[in-house]
Amino acid sequence: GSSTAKSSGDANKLTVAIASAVSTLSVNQEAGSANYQLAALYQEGLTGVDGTGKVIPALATSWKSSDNKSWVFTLRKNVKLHDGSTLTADDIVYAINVARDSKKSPGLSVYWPNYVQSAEKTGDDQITITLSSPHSDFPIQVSNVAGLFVTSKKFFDEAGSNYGSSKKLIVGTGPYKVTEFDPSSHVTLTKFKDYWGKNNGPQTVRVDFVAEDSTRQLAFTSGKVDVSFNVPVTSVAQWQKNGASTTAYADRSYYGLTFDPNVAPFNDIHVRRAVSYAVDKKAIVSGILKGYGEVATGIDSPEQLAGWTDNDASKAAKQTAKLPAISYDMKKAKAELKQSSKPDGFTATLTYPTGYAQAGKASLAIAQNLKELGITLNVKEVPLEQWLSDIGNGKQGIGWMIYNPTTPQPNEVTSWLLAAGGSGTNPANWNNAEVAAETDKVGTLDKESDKLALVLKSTTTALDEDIYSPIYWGKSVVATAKGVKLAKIGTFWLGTNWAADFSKNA
Amino acid sequence: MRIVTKGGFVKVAKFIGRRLLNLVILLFVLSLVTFGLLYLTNSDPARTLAGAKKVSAAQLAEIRHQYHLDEPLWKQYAIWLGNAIHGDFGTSIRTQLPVAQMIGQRAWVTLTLALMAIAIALLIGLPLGVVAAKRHGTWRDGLITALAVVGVSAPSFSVGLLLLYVFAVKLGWFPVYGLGDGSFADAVPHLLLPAITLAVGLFAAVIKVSRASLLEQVESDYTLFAQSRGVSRGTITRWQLRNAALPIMTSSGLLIASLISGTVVVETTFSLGGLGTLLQESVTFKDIPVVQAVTLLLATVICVTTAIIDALYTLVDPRLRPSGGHRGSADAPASKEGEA
Amino acid sequence: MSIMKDNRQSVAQQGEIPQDSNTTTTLGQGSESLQATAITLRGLKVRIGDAELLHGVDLDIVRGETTAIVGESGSGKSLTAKALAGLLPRYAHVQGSYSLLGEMVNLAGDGRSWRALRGGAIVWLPQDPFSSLDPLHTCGTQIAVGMREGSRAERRDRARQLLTDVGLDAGVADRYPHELSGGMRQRVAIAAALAPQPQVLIADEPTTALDAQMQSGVLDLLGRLRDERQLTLVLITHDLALAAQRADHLAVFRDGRVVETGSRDDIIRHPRTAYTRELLAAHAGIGEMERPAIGSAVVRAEHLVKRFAGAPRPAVDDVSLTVHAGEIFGLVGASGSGKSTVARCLVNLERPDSGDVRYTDGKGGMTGWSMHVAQLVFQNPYQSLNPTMTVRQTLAEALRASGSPADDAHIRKLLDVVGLEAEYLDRKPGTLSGGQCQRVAIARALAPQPKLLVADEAVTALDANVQRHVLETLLSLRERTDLAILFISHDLDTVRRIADRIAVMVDGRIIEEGSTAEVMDHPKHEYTRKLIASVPQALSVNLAGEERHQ
Amino acid sequence: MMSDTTQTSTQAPLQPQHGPQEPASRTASRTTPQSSPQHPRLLPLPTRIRRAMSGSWAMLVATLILLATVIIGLIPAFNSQALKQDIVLGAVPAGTDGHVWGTDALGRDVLMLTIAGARTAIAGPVVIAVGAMAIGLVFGLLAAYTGGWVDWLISRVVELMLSLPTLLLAIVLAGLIGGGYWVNVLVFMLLYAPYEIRLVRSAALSHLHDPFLDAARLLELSPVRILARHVFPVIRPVVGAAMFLDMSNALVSLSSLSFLGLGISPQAADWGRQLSDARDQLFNNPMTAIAPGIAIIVVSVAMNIVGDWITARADRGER
Ligand SMILES: Nc1ncnc2c1ncn2[C@@H]1O[C@H](COP(=O)(O)OP(=O)(O)OP(=O)(O)O)[C@@H](O)[C@H]1O
Ligand SMILES: Nc1ncnc2c1ncn2[C@@H]1O[C@H](COP(=O)(O)OP(=O)(O)OP(=O)(O)O)[C@@H](O)[C@H]1O
Ligand SMILES: [Mg+2]
Ligand SMILES: [Mg+2]
Repeated sequence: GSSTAKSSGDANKLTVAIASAVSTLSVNQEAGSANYQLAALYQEGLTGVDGTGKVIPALATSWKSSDNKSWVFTLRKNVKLHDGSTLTADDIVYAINVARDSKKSPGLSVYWPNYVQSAEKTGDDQITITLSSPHSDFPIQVSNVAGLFVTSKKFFDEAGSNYGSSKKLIVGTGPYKVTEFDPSSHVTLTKFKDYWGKNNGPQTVRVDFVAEDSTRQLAFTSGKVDVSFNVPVTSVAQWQKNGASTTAYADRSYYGLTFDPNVAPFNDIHVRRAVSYAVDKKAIVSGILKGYGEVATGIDSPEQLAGWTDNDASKAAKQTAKLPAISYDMKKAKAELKQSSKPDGFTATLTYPTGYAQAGKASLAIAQNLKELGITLNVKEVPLEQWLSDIGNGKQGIGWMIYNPTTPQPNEVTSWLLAAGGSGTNPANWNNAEVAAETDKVGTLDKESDKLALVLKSTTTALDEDIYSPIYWGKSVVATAKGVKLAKIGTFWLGTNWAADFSKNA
Repeated sequence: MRIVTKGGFVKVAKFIGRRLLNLVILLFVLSLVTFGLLYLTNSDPARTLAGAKKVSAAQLAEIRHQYHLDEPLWKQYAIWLGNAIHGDFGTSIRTQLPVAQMIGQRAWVTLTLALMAIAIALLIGLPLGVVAAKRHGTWRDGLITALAVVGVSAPSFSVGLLLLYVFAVKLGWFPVYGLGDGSFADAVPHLLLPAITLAVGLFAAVIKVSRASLLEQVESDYTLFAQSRGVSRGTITRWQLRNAALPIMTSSGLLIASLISGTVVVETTFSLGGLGTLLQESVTFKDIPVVQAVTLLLATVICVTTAIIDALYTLVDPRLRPSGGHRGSADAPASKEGEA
Repeated sequence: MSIMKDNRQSVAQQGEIPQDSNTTTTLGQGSESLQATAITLRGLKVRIGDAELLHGVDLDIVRGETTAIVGESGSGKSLTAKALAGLLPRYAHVQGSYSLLGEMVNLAGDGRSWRALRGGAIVWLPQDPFSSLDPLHTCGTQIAVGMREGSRAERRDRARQLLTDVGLDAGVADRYPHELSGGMRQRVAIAAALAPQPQVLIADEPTTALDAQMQSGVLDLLGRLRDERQLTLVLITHDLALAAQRADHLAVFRDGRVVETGSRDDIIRHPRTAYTRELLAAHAGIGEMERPAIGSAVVRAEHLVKRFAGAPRPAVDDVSLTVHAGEIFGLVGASGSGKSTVARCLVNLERPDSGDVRYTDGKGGMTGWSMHVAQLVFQNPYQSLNPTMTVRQTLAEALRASGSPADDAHIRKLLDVVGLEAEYLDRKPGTLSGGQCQRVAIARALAPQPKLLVADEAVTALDANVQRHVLETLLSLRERTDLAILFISHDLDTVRRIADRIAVMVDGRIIEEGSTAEVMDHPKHEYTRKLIASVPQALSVNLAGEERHQ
Repeated sequence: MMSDTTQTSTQAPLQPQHGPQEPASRTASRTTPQSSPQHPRLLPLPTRIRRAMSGSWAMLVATLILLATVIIGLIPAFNSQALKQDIVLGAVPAGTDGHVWGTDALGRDVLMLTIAGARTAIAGPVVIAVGAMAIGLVFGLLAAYTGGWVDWLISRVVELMLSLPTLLLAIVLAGLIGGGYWVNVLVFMLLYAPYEIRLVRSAALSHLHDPFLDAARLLELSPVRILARHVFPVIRPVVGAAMFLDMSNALVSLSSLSFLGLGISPQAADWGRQLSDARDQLFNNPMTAIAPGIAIIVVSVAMNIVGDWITARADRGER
């Protein structure tokens, strides 16, 4: 195409295309990553994060706890809600209780609200949250990145089941106010003039849902769109040719293989190792991901773990680099298989979810790698939902684990993958009491370096036993049209007022 | 045309009454079958709802309990049916939204899209079919048929992208995606390109069926006689079309049926959130209330279309009218004609 | 003039096609007789597929007069008629020169040049009354649509007028063709043909389905129009008597050629070819056969009533009749009087509203209807044959269904019964002439060797030769196998010749029944008397006169 | 009534000799030209060309294409060759060293892959179309001819099938039987069948009162025979057109399942799969989409040409 993408004329209006549609504006009801991204603009929690994941004040100005169980939050004064009312402590307590209600918040209640014992107003601008077990990193949990979205109690009650719908829209305290929502098409937001903080962003932000990658690219090329998220890594070069400036950032996602040690022949560590040695991770990252990814040496990505290293991912990366992940070595692979119960190879099935084309291609590459060993890997594509339901069903010896952490919890991935043993608790049905105990213990520790050390220790055990075979940590790419500048970007950027980071020339 | 005769209203009322009864029976059986089929899929809504996340067994059980997924099958169905009869189609498991609201937001997109597509297909396909039949055996016939087949064999997402590239991006005649500002007036131009994309796949059916059934008429005696009397070509063509109408109408009705549930790809390509995508997402999610409601809605639309077409049959063909009488035979009792 | 031009071009084109000398000479002749002739046709050749069906037909049709085309079934009459209106199928190859009303017409011309002529200049009326109307439009609409001028209301009124002209109720305008009897449809078609007020009307067997009274009414109407409007009438018929009575000129067809043309008197009195003489002779009568003793009753219909929904009166109203083995029972009556409906009730194709049809075997026991008991020859032979099956397949199936061997010999034997050549065995109905179809239908009905044959106008489309042959066959079958025949016809003449007993139907009722002699010689009913009076008698009288003269 | 003397009047009518008025010349003149081929010089040139184009030429090419597709599909060697990956190379445009049509995202040669895709191109669609039409004929004719409650029941089941979500059926069957190409074929056969039932039923209904069916009833032919020998041939043009169209449709439908994650295994060479995988490569190497797209179109046009020819042949001489 010869036409290059130019920003649409109006400097005060930013049009953003994202890949998935949301059915409701309420993250309590639908907790997909697109929901979080949008909510970051219109709703807030007690705390917030900056682009690196560092906890910053939001609706609470300060917080403290003596025992990591009882947390006292001092609230910001004179915060206006989008409906014109002033935020009260009651609104926040109510929002916390809504998050705890599994009926009202099926998507959220399984996280931090699960261990909240009570939330009370303990002063005019103070609330106290009591936990059932100590959690030293609790403040970050009550941020909008992890899942607290404060609204007006009155509005919530009035809206009932229409809360977050196109009829009633939603009320929050965020820098933008939702003015229009069509679940089959777009969300329009305008600057909230009574916002307590600063907002240098464009006057209007329109987020369009354009699921199909090629359509999104065409929309971008035609100049109808200023910014596009979710640029497929395989076509970045093409987008650039069409005039896009692209910016990539580590999105903390984990892609790896899971072996169920209870399913033959993967109950044999040599088989697992043979497979792990045979996977050419580097080739996958450079060939299929075009370099938009990182060969994974551990499970939680350095960016995720950075919460425990002063939000400096490079520090965490130094640690993860030392983990004993297996790297490509065909000779060793063959040697391992020789020693195994299936020296002549075997047949297995690997499924990947629809919509994860990269995983599909990686699967085919893995199959080709394994063919050299005499292992026949049948690759199957299944709907995402079925794939999800099949995780850890105890029938698949080898499976993909694709994990996009939504919270800033540094060990979010391992907290599940290495969770207490027994069937169904972790995707591999791996039963290692020691590791499980370690995982449970992480939350009770005070010092972040200790937590990091403990998580890395259990990760090491898992890698040594080759239960999880990490392949890569993913990256996301944002495209901006000519005339649109993107000031900064970071791992947790989408949990901040990201719209304000874009500026447009008139 | 004599349409309304004495007692016509009674007949119409009877026709509608019988159809309604059919519809109710159909909807009931359909809801049972859909329910059963959904039950047979092996995805677990509780698990999907939680996502690829750490969830405890207790939490999963809690979710299942909330949506009655832990009840025995018959009880789940009974609960659903009880609510449905009272007009409450429940809330979506996936989004927690009232099902009626979810469908309401999207139904018109798909229905408008389907209607526009079928209208375009008929407007262009029928004349081409007529030409092909009249010029039967000539190069024009061959060309039209070949083009139609190319249309049907071109996968709709390729066609969609191609149309988008040429007409929306290069020429800028149409919007690239979405539904515009949400008003119906703005939606129509947005739906035009997707409708054309769908229509491309339908031309073939329209052209081939109309060609085949018109061909029977072209050399019939009544055509020749009409020609010999100097009856205008337009009138003769209309007569022939009417004689060929039964199969054409049937296949158009079928096309509507296939369209209504077959718009997923086009909806995705053009970023139109419609029933197609909703149904697809809900089926893979095993979002029982939504699947049930969408399926029933589509079935109702299909049944109503069928009923309209059957009513049209009798309008078009006097021999099928119960009032007109016909040279019935022992094997074809007169009563069956009215309901086809 | 555009038509002239068209044709010159085509003549030039045709230059490369080998032509016989005929074509060149006719061009000159055509212009000479410009005033007098409406149609000058020279060397018309029609080829379909590999077969040449017309081998150079020459015709001169005099303006403002009636020309009858006669000839045996399958001799190419209908093809010629279609060719004259440019209505031959697309795949037919046509050659020859044709001038219509003084203008040259390109016989192989495209649709546009023909469209200019059709309607105003020439109208063709098809042979088959059952398929000539569009089943989906009311008769009135179909008549009105061919009119060239007038407002909607005027057209509608004229359509009603035309319907009364052809002897139908004006109310028929609002009815659909399938609600009408064969004769009624034929009259609707005639009305439709007259609607555009053509200068030349080519009517292919326009009155075959009409009873004698109706027939003369319609022909009178045509004659009147001819005089008033200078209408040139081309009547195609197999009925020489009718031709002799109505036409000014005759053209005798045979084997795709015109074997004789001339004025009526010339030909009737001085037939030049043996074929014409044969044709004239054939008309005179059938060989007397011995009448077997009438056996026991085969079928007994009692108090049949059939009323079609929406019809003003029952189509069949309390009809009782009995047909005995070895008997030929003639059922005559006006068109629309319910004859076909009775026939369909008899063979179980129509369920009577009340009344009984009882079949009895020889010993007086009751049997139901079965194919071995009764068969029907349908009034519309074209449509009673499956268009996708060849004659061979149709007959083989009938033989097999009735348990007879379906080999070639048996099939040929069946064909022979109806006087059809074996060459038609592998043809499909669409390529057969009307009479040929009818003969196949008769053969099929005879295949199961039924005890009763219900022949609904079974010989109407046949020329005298073939008709006589078929009738003789039926008579001899009766003689040998005790076949009972319910012979339905409007042609009183034929019925008189073969029937043992006659019943006359009017308006769904049998008004008179008795032996042939009784009914013919001493008709009790007024209607019957009229019917007998209107049988065309010219030919038999003339012929008789000639013979006496000789 | 006089007995007029002609030679035939005395003959017994049922004698299997010549027809009664059968002059020898007549038989001769009619039978001779029947078998001789038509003289080509008699036709104007454009007609001749047109005839050749619409008949044998196109037919020949189409047949060759289909044959080639089937034969190539039978050679397993292509398959293993075509599936060789080179992920580091990735998608390169047409003409890049040794890859005439370039490569796809996994570095597989598009030309080879397209050739190997022939394997699944014909069998499935043919089975789907023929199978669905067989079901359609059986139930459609039954419904039209029997009428009454049978018709009612069949019509309701058809409506039920039409209303069932495609995907649901596909998922359930895949779950129960275990997925794969032939399961998809089965799914589509079931999904296409209700359409055919309705089509056949309505086509048959429009002929139900034709007199030739009355004639067949008078011969007491069994309903099966009437349907098979009398109704079916009459509706064959409609049936044929629909069936061959379905083949094209099925070819595309099978490929569209890949969108929903239920398609043929991503490891197999398949045009539909190729197309759906090509979505993000459209701009890197357009051939990844164009090649299978053209292949699908060419094969389905060929199927239709051959189909039309077969239908036309079966109906020749009908009118
Ligand atoms: N479409 C066709 N294809 C092949 N042969 C045909 C076709 N139409 C007519 N014929 C043949 O041409 C011959 C003349 O047919 P035509 O219909 O003109 O006969 P006809 O003189 O009108 O006879 P009838 O009095 O029985 O109607 C017949 O032998 C018939 O079989
Ligand atoms: N299907 C029908 N619906 C309504 N009326 C019908 C139907 N069939 C026949 N009739 C009417 O029944 C009457 C008798 O028709 P029938 O066909 O038995 O007459 P017919 O004596 O055979 O006449 P013809 O000699 O003209 O064939 C006619 O008035 C006709 O209009
Ligand atoms: Mg004829
Ligand atoms: Mg009759």
